[in-house]
Amino acid sequence: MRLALELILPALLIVCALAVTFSKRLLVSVVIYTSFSLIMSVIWVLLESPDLAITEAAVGAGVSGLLLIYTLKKIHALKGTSDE
Amino acid sequence: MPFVYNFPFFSIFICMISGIVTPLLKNGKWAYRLSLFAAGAGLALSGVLLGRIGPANESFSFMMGHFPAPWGNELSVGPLEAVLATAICLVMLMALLGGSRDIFDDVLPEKQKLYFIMMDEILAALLALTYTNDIFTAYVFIEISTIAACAIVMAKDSAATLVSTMRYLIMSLLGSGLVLIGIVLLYCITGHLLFPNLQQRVLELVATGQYTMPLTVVVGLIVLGLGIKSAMFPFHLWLPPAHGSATTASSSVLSGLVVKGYIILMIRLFYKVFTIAVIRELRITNVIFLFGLAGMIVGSVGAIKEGHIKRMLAYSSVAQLGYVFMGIGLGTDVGIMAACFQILVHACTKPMLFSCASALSAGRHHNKQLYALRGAAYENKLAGVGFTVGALSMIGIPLFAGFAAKVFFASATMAQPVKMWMTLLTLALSTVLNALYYIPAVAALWSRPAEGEAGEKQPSNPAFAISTVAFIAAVFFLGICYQPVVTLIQNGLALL
Amino acid sequence: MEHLLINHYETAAVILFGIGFLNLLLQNNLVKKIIGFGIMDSAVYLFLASQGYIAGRLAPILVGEVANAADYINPIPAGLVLTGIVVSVSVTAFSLALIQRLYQKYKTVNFDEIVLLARQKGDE
Amino acid sequence: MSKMARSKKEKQTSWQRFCTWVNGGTAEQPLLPAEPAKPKKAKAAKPKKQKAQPVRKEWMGLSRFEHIYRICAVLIGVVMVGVLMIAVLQLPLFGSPDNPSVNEVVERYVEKGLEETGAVNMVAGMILDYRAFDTFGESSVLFLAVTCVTMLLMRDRNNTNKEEDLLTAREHVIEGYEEDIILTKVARIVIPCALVYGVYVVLNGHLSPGGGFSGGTIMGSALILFAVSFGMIRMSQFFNYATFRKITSCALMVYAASKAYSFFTGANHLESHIPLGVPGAILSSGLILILDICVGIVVACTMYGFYALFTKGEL
Repeated sequence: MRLALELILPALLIVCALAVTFSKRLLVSVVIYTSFSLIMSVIWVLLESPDLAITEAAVGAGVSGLLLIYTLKKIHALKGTSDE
Repeated sequence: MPFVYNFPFFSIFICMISGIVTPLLKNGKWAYRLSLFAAGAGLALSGVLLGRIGPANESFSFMMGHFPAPWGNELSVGPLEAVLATAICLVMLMALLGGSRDIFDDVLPEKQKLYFIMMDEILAALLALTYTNDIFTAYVFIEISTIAACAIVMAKDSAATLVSTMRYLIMSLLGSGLVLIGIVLLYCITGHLLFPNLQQRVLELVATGQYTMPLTVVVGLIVLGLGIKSAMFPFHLWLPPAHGSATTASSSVLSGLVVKGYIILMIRLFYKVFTIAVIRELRITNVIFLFGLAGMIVGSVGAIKEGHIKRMLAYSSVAQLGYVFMGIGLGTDVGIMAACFQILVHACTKPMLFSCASALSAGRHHNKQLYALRGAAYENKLAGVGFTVGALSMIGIPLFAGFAAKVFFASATMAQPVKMWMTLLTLALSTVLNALYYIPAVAALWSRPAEGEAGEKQPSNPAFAISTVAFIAAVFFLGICYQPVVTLIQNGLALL
Repeated sequence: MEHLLINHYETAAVILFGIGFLNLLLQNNLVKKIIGFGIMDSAVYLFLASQGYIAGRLAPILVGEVANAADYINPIPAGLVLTGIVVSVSVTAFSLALIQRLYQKYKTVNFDEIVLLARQKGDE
Repeated sequence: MSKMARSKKEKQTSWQRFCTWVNGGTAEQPLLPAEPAKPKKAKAAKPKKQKAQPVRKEWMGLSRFEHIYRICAVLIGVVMVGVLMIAVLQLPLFGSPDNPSVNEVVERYVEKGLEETGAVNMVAGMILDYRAFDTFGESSVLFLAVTCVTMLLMRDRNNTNKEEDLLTAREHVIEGYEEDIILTKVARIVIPCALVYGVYVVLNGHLSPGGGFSGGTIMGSALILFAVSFGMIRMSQFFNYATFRKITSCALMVYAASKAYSFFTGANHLESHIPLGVPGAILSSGLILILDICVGIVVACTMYGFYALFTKGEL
């Protein structure tokens, strides 16, 4: 179980990173990036670093995501339009 | 422990605390005074420290906290660090004085306070980079100086500065990412973060032949990262727009100090962590050497093509940084001594050129194209003289500081025949190229303006006068009585 | 190959670092550039923390009265990563603010377009 | 300049051009006659295009350069990943207890940590006591970041226009009248819980995972939730830019002062006179608790500050 997780989670990280790179819409990128942070915080738990898990969940998934979304709002990239 | 040993710590903390206190002050004027005080205090403390440990030729490490070396943080101080710190504080003080009028013109009144916070923190970060004995502390302060440097570029808040800040920020982030992964790899193979312990482990690793590949990668990544941040040749493209468009004091501080901070850190890492012999063995020095030579030529050619005086000076910074990298690339003590001397020379000359250039353009409605500045030297004689002195020093006329630096570079190459002719040829070529853009600029400044071109005479500005006179004095001091400085640098390098 | 599989976190971290690095370098869209920077930094932290992990040991929070170094993992990487995360979030906030300002000026977040527009207006 | 004069200018001999050049050039001939007046763009090493030419051409020029640039960048990236992979091949194995980073430093942090710092959470003990200088730098980075964001986004005459002002004013009005009932009801329950949890995480920083930074973020998100659900106007009644400045500066001052005290006493081998307390109690581990609280306050304010500046451009 643990081994499977240890192999799947890093693979998921890479998938997320690639998805961020190639997604057409900025909102999708931001959402995927937020989930990237969440996966990261699970990995911190697996790596026995609870401090990092809490911080990553609060900062990476929380505040960074919030700031990114508000930036998207300011640059008018939220209303269902593709950013290209 | 003598009380003097606390001074490096005091100077760093005074700067950081003045940055923290600044938001509570009434307005930008008071923030400016506090920044002047911080730089002045730093200068006084570093000066006293230099007076104490310079002649005695001693070095010490200062525990930051209750725990000794491998466990706690440390500062390490020797003659080289003291000289550099004194120069950094002096240049910061003079740059603030010389650019004060432009700061208050260019930055909005409600944001002036914030600008001076950045200046304080930059000074603190530079001092910390000069003194620190811990590689992760170095990383944190690299980030501080990155953010603050970007902030002082964008403080003018025009469209041009925003675009160039973005470019600068992206390059800086690439650089710090590379430095960070280098540090992480180094920690993984050594298990230490403090310079002396790192050095011990690195030497062990080299002796046993373990982890040779990761070690090479580490050195490469750190050099690449710091090189990007200090505008080493192929990565210099961000520098001219950033330094050319910022307000005067920012340009002075950025080109005089901030890029040097990373180079100083690189030199200290080479000596205190990897040791210069290992670096030579890994052949990293040859790469730096070639990049340095290329930078000298490319920077000068860029400057020749430039019609905007501040961007011309910025390209000239690229060329001058090329000299520094060439000196480091020689991989010998004399070469690095010459590089350190060049750092001092450039730190004293370039801020003066920037502040004089903008003082000259003040009478011409801040038009900084060279053709608009014809005869401007007659309206502000002191600025004209300052610009001329700086230009002559950059070209390398005897008696001026730049000449001494070039002589040191030339004599440093004597031991290495292949590098010698490359260096000498490039030095000669670069001197000619330097003359090709500085001489016309000076000639234009001093030629009689045509009808209707003359600008209005500027009111006298004592702060600017003080800074220019101090810089001119520094240029002549380094050009004529360089011997004590050189001795200090040599002793300092030996003690690193 | 087997080595890479055992060090799978490090391997993943290096790949992520590459992806983030290229994003930061190549993406024209500034927001994606910044996300790329975030990925790059996370990758470095993953690398560092995985080197601090020791199989079968506890998180560095003391259980009981007496501490034995053989029972706990290395606390240093966790501390360094904690510092690093704060630095990244600060830089992210700064860059996003800068992006907003650039959008106000040029009505686009594509950096090439911004550079071209700036050149046309004679700003740079 | 008339057409005649211009054509005359073009026919100048090279000597005349040299003379003009030495004299500082003219508006048409800035420095070197052969060179364009404007600089080549730093990033794009393409030939200078005339302004009159259509944008299309510029795009093509850029894309050609971009093409080469992209290939180079991909190459660099791939090479770097390859080199790092090779480095990973030689690195110590994952999870093995005898890799080089497990050495006397770790041993002391783990075994003497409680005795010397009073912190049960060794990570807190390490970052706030053994290596506190880094952490002070880190807090300064945060302070700098919020200052930079203020510099960029705080409303002033450079970054506002009428259109957006109107929009903001309208939003303000809507905010004032319309309260989303679900949001406010939920917020009334969630905000106190989040605040209490944040305070708990901060105060237990030395005992359990968490600490100033994560706790501060949680408190900050409670503040953000308040602003979202009850509006910035209600928020600014008790939290405006002046309070923000005072709180962050004072918290950082306390941080700096306590760290300066401990560095000074440490370096001069003086007794620090700060009791470490009973291990495991909330009031223990000397300065770590104070530092955690300061960091928590700064981070909470900073996070709210980011939010406020990003949305409204004011605090």
